[in-house]
Amino acid sequence: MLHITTLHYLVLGAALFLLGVIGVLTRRNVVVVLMSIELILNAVNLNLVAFSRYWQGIHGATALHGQVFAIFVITDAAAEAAVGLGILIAFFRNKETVNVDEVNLLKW
Amino acid sequence: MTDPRTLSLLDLETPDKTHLDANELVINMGPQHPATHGVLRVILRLDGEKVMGLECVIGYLHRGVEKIAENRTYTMFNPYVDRMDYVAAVSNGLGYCEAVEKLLGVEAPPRAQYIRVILTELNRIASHQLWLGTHALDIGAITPLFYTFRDREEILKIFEKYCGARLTTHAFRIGGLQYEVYDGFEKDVKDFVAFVKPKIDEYEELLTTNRIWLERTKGVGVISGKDCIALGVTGPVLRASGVKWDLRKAQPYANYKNFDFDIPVGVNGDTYDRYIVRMAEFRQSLRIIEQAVEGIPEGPIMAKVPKVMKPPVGEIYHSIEAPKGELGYFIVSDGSTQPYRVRVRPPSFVNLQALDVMCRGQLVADVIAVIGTLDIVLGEVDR
Amino acid sequence: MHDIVVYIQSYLDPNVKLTPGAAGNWFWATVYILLVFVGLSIAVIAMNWLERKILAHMQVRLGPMRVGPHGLLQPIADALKLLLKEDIMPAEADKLVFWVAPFIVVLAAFTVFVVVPFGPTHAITDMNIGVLFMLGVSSLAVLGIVTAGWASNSHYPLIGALRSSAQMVSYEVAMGLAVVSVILMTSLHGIGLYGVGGPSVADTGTLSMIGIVQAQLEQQEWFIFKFFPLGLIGFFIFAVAMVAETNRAPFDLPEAESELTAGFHTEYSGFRWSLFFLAEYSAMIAVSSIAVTLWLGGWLRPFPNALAGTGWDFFFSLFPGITFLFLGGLCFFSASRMPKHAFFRTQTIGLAGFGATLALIGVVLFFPGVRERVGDIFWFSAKVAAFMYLYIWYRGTFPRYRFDQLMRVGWKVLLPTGFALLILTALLGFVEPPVAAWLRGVL
Amino acid sequence: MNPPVATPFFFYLLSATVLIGGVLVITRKNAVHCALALITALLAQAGLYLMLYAPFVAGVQIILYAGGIMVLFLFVIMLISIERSQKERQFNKQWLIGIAVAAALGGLLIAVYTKGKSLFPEGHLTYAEAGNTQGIADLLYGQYSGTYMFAFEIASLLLLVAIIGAVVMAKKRI
Repeated sequence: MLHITTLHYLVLGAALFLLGVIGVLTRRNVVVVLMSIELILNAVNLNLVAFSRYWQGIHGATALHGQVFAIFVITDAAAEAAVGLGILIAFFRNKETVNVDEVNLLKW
Repeated sequence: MTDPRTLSLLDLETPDKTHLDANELVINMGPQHPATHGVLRVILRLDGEKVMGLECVIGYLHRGVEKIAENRTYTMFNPYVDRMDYVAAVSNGLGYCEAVEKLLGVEAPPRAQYIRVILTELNRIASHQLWLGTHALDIGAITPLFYTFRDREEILKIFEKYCGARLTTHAFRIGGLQYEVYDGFEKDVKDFVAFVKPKIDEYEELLTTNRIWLERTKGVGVISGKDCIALGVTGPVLRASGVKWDLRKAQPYANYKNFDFDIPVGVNGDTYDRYIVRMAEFRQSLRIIEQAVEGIPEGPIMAKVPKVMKPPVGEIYHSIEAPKGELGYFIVSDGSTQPYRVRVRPPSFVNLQALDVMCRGQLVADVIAVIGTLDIVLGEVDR
Repeated sequence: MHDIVVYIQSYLDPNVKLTPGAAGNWFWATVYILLVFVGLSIAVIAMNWLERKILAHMQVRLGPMRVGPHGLLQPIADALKLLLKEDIMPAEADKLVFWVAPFIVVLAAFTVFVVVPFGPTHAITDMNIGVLFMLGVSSLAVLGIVTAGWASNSHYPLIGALRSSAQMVSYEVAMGLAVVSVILMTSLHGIGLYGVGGPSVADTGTLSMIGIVQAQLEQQEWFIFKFFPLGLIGFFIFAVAMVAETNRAPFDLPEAESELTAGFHTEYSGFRWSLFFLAEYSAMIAVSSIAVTLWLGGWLRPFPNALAGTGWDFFFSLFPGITFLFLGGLCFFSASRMPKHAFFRTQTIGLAGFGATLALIGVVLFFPGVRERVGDIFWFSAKVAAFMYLYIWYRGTFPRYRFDQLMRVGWKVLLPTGFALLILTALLGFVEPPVAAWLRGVL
Repeated sequence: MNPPVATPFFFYLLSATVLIGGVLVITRKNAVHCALALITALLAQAGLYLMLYAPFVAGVQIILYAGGIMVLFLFVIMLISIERSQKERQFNKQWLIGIAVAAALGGLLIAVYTKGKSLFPEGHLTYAEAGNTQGIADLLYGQYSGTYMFAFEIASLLLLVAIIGAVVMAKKRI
């Protein structure tokens, strides 16, 4: 039977990361851009947890630093989503659009 | 933030912005809305959930009762008035009969007067019970509805035994009563009073000190006594705002001056006070019934009225205290068998005008509570 | 073949003290999943009937009386009707999302039961993150509700859905705080290692549902009485939040029919609507199970420590059988009071047959082998049933909150209380052991 | 403890779900569909965490990401009207450059992973999830081993700032 190794997870993480990057760079809708950022963060999380498992194999079950980092990343994602969506609402209220390429003013 | 009261009421242009910064949103409530007690349509102007103003659109139940009166004899029109406020048909009949009696210059004999008072007060209790059940249901308490309908049933049974009808009773005739009371009427009424007294405590137990009920009704739909008078609001709504005005005391009709009862008044004029006032009116009505049933005199039940009624040329305005407020009849006679004009002053119609004042600055959910607390019957509003 | 038999029997060994999931036994895990699914469906059907009957009797009505004796077959008739009803989809609805939304809600409501412990071994599995899993999965129901309201492409469902999700998200916070205070309690004078996982270090708590109940057994008190009145306050916060979480009266604003017709499921009908119904009731059972597990000692019978011993064990193990016999007797009594008319003959026989079935189950529950194994399931179900009764009772007596009041209760009353509770629990847990030791020294 | 079963099957199933979800997120027109696809991807990822013996992270993923953050997203999508933005062009003018950059990045990652394959041998794990939650808690608040206690407190500060920031941004009238 084929074994699933850390590398499998890393490749999956990389693919997810690239999807996120494409989304951020190409989409116009701010909400989708924010969601793509979530994809990127999740790819990072996947890598962190996979590394944590690898590290556990070497240093024993209590070497959970990767997972702790993943939790920090999730916290950060929550903060980012809250502020990002807050900005989005303020922006939508003033310009009535959710497209990134129409955000071309520093103030209004 | 501008005071919503300063905004023009009829300014109802729909802003077609639906985004977050929309200044106001116009929504339509009814006529097919479960909480508008029939076919009332309310156009609400909202800022978020806050009511900036509202307009009532009525007339969905208009049947032209006043116009019908012009083509019927005085006697023939009598059953029609039952169909206005169909939950308080007896009161409507009382007001009409007394108005015509005044026009004719006759007076119902004392025995008829007593029986009229008993039936009218029973009807007031029935009307208030229906109000309580539906009002509580609007606020989300489902159980009081079943309790009140259970007890209202006993009143309707008495009506049915007396005149054969339960809802649109046509109980009174011009000049007195058509039917003598049935055997055991006094006992039935006494039994009912004894039966319903603990039940009213039961309603109060469910609601009066219920925390959620207090939160939903206290400070909701406040109207001052001054505003009430300015708008012509009468009945329990006026009394809950602290104005001690009850036509049974102020301009005694029938023989209310023979009975000893209090006029319950409120202080704050909010929905809770209106609830309290009506709950107290239950008890006062029971007091009146107790006194009346003890003192029914013997004698005839019908005054001497001509077979063909031709009241002298003239006009009359007579009003009574219906369960919902001042119910007035303005009748113009041209000396023929048919009235020249009948104009009804329905309490629900006038009280409904206060809805806007009471709802401004409140939340949408409160509009439903306020419509409930006004105790309107659309049959009476539209006539 | 032999291997399979051995595999199946390996779990029947009375020495096995694990749930099938934790033991890694696929066969029994599947059986348990099916059992829980069937049991839950029956519970929802029974709850539907009981709610109608109890509410009706609170409101001086009779409730369903026509379909079957005392309306016993009414839920089945309703289910049939719902399944055969035309499935209406609004023309402007988002087809895919409209189709998926009810399934999200049902899946969230049913998945929760993976970790509900009906007994020390009677759970599908025991997870190291049990409570977290339950809260997390039950919070996924919000997604289904929001998408259902949005996909209907209609105003009332959308407003209902937004209200509903705002309400559920707000009350989840208070709920979480109450749960955390219980998790703190599990770590106190513990022996470590409750349930699966947990390093066997003293003073280590657990998130495992089975572990929480075992902690209550070790500490010899239900957490509702722990640090009186702190445990009680936590239970109260949870009990209020769980009613709001399941959108039931007096917090049933999303379904306030006087304002919003039917809330988020206004546009749903037939089978899909019945899925929402199913999800609502199983969510009620799920949150009640959390409350029972966390505060009321889960599957533990009353007084497991004070009234210990084989005699008492025997006494309490008779309860399930007695309950079923009582219910069967009730059915016979009702059957004897049925009108003696040919028209009612089938109904009378049906009711008597139902009573006989219940009595038969009751008799089976007296067998020694069965008696000992169903006691925990019985006590758990009985406690959950008490909560179900509370739900009906609330609905019969309370008016409905207004939306701003609801939010105020959630954020300004329950949340600060929850924080204070958490701090006080932690403080007491820190202070109590030395004080207790000192008291022991003094006395 | 029994060995885990059918690991490759579940891995490929879950990673396919994650990837399909991710593709749908960046291609769907309707933002609600995007959000639903993202939720599917996140839940599948929680499954992957479980396969990596990280149940606590999986639980946090479900409760915070799927149950919290995504509900926030859905809320905002429903608050802002999306009918108009659906009819518009979905991709910006630099989409070609964007994809080129992403492809370059992908090439880089492929290069790294093929070169560094030997760096990541198979992580043999024989223990189950036992003590995962307690272990994380130990790292966060342990009396002697709480390496991340300070960072954790700072994270709470970050959340506080985010709350205030979100309120300041989104509130109509302060």
